[in-house]
Amino acid sequence: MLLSLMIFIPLLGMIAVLLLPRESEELIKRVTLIPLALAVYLFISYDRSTAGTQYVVNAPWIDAFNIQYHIGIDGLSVTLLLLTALLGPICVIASWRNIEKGIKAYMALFLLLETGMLGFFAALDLFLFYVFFELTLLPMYFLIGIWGGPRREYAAIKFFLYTLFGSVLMLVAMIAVYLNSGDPGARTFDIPTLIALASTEGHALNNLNFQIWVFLGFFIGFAVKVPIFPFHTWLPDAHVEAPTAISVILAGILLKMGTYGLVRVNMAMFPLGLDHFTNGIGFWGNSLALLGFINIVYGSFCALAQTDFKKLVAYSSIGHMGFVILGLAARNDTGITGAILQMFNHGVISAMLFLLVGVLYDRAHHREINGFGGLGTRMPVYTGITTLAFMASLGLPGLSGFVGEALSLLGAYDEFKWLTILSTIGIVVGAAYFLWTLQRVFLGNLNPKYEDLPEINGREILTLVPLAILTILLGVWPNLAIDMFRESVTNLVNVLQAI
Amino acid sequence: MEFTLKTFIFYGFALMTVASALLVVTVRNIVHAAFSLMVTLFGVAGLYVFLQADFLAATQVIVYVGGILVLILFGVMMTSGRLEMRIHIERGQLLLGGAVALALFMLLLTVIANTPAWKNRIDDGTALPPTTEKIGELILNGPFLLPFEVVSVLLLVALIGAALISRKEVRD
Amino acid sequence: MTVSLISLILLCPLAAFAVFGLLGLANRRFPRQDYLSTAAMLIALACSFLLLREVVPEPETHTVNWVSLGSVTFSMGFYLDSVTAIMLIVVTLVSSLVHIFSMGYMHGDPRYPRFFAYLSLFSFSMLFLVVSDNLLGIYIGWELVGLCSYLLIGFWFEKDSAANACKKAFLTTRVGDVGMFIGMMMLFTKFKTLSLYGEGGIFALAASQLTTGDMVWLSIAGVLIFCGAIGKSAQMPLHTWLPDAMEGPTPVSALIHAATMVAAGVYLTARMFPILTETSSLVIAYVGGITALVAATIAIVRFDIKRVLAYSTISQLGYMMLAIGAGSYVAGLFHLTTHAFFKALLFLGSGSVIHAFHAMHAHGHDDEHEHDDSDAHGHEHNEDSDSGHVLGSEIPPDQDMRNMGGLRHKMPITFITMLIATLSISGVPFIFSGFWSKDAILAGVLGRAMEWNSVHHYILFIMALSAAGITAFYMFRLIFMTFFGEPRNQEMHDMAHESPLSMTVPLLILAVLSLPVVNTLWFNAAYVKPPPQPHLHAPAHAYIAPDTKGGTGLAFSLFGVSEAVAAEENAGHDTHGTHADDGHHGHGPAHTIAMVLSICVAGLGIFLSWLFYHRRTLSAESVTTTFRPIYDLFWHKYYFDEFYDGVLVALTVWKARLFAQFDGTVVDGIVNGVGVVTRDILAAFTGAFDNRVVDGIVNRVAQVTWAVGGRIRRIQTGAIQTYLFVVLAGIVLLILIFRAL
Amino acid sequence: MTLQHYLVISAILFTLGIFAVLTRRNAISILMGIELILNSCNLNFAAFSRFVTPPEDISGQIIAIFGIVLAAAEAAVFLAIILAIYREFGSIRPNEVDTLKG
Repeated sequence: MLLSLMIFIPLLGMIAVLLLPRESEELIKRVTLIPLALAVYLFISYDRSTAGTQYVVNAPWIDAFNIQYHIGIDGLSVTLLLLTALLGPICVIASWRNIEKGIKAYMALFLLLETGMLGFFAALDLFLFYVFFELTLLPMYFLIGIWGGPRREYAAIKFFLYTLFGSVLMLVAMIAVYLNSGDPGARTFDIPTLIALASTEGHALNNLNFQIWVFLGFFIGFAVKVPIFPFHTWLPDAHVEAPTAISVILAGILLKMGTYGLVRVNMAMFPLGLDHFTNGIGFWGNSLALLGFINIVYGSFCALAQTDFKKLVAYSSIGHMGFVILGLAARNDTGITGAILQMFNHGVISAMLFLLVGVLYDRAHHREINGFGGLGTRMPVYTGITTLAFMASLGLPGLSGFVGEALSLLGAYDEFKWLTILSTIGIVVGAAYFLWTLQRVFLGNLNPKYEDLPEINGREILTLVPLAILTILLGVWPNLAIDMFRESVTNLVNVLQAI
Repeated sequence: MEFTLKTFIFYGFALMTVASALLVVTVRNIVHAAFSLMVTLFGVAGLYVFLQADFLAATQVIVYVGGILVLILFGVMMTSGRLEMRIHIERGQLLLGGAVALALFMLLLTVIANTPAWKNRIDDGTALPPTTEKIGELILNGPFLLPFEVVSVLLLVALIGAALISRKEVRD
Repeated sequence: MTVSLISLILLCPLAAFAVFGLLGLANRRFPRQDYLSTAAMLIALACSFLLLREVVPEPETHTVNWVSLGSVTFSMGFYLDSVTAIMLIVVTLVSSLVHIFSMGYMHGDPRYPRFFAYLSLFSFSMLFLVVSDNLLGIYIGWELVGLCSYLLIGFWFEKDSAANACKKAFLTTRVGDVGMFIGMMMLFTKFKTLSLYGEGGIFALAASQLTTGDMVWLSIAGVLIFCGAIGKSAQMPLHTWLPDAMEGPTPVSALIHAATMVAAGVYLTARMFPILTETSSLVIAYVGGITALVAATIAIVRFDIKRVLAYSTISQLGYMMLAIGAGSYVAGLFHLTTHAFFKALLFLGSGSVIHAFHAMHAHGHDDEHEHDDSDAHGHEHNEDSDSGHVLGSEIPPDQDMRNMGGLRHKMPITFITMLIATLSISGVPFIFSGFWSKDAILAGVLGRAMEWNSVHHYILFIMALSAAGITAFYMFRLIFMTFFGEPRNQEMHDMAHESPLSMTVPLLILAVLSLPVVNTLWFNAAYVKPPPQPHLHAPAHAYIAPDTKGGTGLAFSLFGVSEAVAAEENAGHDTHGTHADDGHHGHGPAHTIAMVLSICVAGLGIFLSWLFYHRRTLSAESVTTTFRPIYDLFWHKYYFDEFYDGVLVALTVWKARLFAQFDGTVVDGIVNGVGVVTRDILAAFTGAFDNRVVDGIVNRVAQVTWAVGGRIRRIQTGAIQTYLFVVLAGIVLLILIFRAL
Repeated sequence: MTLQHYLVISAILFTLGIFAVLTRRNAISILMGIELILNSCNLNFAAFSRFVTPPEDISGQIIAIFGIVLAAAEAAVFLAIILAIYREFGSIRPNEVDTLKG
């Protein structure tokens, strides 16, 4: 019930926003705080000692196809739910002064998006899962297409078509799973049931060939979201065009939907298929790790060459998500834990980075890295926070980015020695582009054009501080997050190693 | 059935209704058509009287003849600018429409003629009490209160909407 | 008790930094950050001394689970043994003194509070590194000191050179760190832990589980871990960042880039001592030896006082690496300790000199600065007329030794203390600590060479010996150019003055610490013992030296240090690493030989220096001209920077551009192309190849759909009546059909 | 005067209304056709109320009254739309208003 409440409160908020006059902005801001409070409550009250799902609601929805409204959370979901609920109010605050036209419609779409994301992370029925997955698509399309930058329509359509392309494949795979899940009448979309069936000896789902194809279908669907090379080109465009808060959501949550789907569906449901792509034998056995490696190195090098601040951060996202893929490909608890941590941490850190880029853009009205210089003297607090975010992102120990990256690599090295060693190039290049950017923007002599640039203000600090605290906290004490999903990961690893 | 004055008047009303309705759909001049419609509406009101629905008849006259018809005439005047706007009918359309209408009519007639439950329902001529009080009771203090309120809201919305749509755009 | 003490040591500087960070976020500054940070360091120093007494023969570990997963656990914890205790003393002591020094040196800087906050953060990180009992913790501290180094080198970030230098430092060390991380991954995969000590620790497991078949693997892992040390301790070939790091304020150079952080590499290598094999040891020793020699040669031709010291630091660090690689664990650590004090002293002394010159700039105008600049170039012309404009060779006038001279009367305290440090680093015998530590290293290397009858170690010994001689030469060159002779720049000379008390007191304390007696407080045989090296095996042709007693042993026993070194050397004979019970037996002739030779080369170096730069009987210029190619090589620092900038950096940036281009044109082009193709070209394409292309069927379907759609859409007339007509006709039909049924 | 009388009259009105709606080219004429249809419905309600249900049950009449109200509302909106269209297109011929044409 609590969970349902959390998912649908933004939807209620959306209706309220549409009905309320523009002036009642305070109320709209607070609507997003309710899911956050609930998420914090879930986070605290979540029973960390079991791997099972909690807060389960299971009600029939569409009986004809045995589709259920089945939601529940395990450690992975609750972590990402918390992230989503946390970024919600932050984005509302961040967009409050930046969105000039149609603020009501903007907020309404944003709240709809939040419902979609929250629901996605809680859904335990494949059909419901898909519905929420698609539910995020439309608001995102409009949010980029209406409130974006100069090439917003191109970016929005690119994003939409790309994701749609992926989700169509996903739909096909989903129907294939449904049709193979049993005799007519006994078919199901229920994820826990399907997971159990897929590892039942002799069941139609427990077939290597079938699993490979279905794995691919789902994988491409999620790969577009992550994004995994070569499906990534929507990301830089979408990020560059999207308004700040939407970039934050895009990098912070939407990318995680891809990797979350990989864990929830591809890994848990198709262990045989996963094995085929990660057993380290031959080309296909290394393919997933190879994709992770390509993402890391390719994303990092592309980021190094960017001169648009936002594009740089976008490409760095691609690089960082590569660590997630690499960690997942390892299939051991070190790697998977690292990947999940990296998901969460990247959500926090990239959110910070995009917010910071937004702060600068609001003041200077451009994002050309070479067009700045010496801002460190003019905006010391902003420089400090940016340095923190950069350092977290380049994996400085003591900040959260390091733990996920290190665990992913440590786990992956177990399975893929050379790919992991090569992936460490990404660490150096990552440091290179961030430090170079830091130098070009903040160090050196102050560009006389920006002598009067105002320092970061209280509202902007308010959006950044919770994320910064989380970054430091999780860097110093990662168990805080790991406690949540340790059992779930152990469970998953046991399943994966049983085959 | 004997041919009394009452029957005669009934047929008169029936004929008036049908004939004027025919005029409504055939006459070329739209103003004439509107006036024919008025006659039809009166005829229907008369039929209501025969059905001993006195309140309904009154409503018919007041609302239809007094309200809707005037509205229609207004519409005619405001859109054409002159009263004798000709109605143009295409031949093919006329034929097709006629055919469908005729088919429909035949269909209805067969249904009317062949439905057993509707046969031999003769007006015995007994006088029923006036319905106004009963209707008032049923609407305001009976099962029709909610539909009544809904309809009134609908009417209100329709009126506001109509006013909004038809007014001249001030901005733009 | 130990836990709370160590916690206190760590928390004090951290708290001092946190105060700054929190206030900074609120856009305020805390004016007395300097007192706060210094007080924190002094508390940490006091605790360190308490710990020194606390340490018992049995090392202690205290751990907590940091990251616990299903099958593995990463713990964080303290490991307290004698080496930790000594490092704690070194770090807190130098750090405290640098804090005090900085109060004078940095006075008036617009970012004065920030400087102390950074120093605090650095102290915390360094101490964390030192006390960590596992590789992950060391790595964390490792990177954090890197961050602090970055922040402090770039402290005056308005200068482009500083901004470049801090980035270079971070990136160069990161390259090494990645190597270290790969080494960690190898060890982790093998042992499923990153803890070093205890029964489940890497050392215990490595000793018990590994066989001779694992030696190649273990050597690679050892060398990879050492890569981290190469980066951090500025060994060849990753040394280029350290000279550039002199762009930071001088106290920073003293603390981070001379005494503590750069020594962390040595500390790490020493910590890894138990898993070193003979191959990895040899690699370490060679890297150290080459670095020691090459850096020393570069230092000869520098004119920037800080750069001379920077190369000297690199050279000395190479020495320490050489010692550890050659198995002289105690000697290496001892040199680390003594070097920390005398090198910090040298840097602070140079800082005092720079401050004296710099103070003049504070009085003068900016124009004057430019004037000085051109003046400096004028001088430069004399000695290296055609050296050209070399990257990073622009010397600030207040650091250029050619502007100095005769300062010994102006700044007596600075002069005396620096002289002590110089005598120490040059290895002037008996009363200076540097002699003992350097001699111990030389003796250790020679001992290993004789014992193993190994050519490698003889070569290494010669390298070390030459480096020692060169060190004596360039250090006295520095002293002669700075403090002796006539003032070269009268204007600057006139303005120079002795530094304030806050600066001279640390100098005096450090000068006292450069005397060996003090060091025996914490360095003696009972205290420091080398750990066993189960995987280090002497080569088959090893020559086991006959035991010789007495002789020079008596002289060494004056100092506890030598006892420790002797004990170690003795242990070295037993290649399986059991401890010798009694101190003195097993002294080879190595010690005597090494000592005599080292005194000789040091004397030679000082004498030559005196001839060149004081008596001027020999002309540096004429030597320069005679050996032009060699001089150029030294002057250009063996062209390392040119190689990195011209090849590696350029290649990386080029590759990045290539990738980005690829992404923008090829990958994105394909995506957009697919869109365009589906829209336009495909239709024309299929028109031409309708029957032949396999896709024809698919496209035909599309075509048919298109055509049918084109026809069907006419139904959509937009006319309501048509719709209505169809609806009604449909209804009639339906009713008719159903009635017919 | 049987039920069937009324039903036949109603059917005629309905058919004529349909005919008008289908053939007329003038929106107002169509509206008049619709009014005919509505009237035929109301007549049916009243007739059924009189003949089929018990005489004291007059629900049919009330429904017819609602029907009249709806007709009024519909007429008002219809005419408003016609006016708007007329302003926009200068015509109220439905076959000339075909922006929705595919």
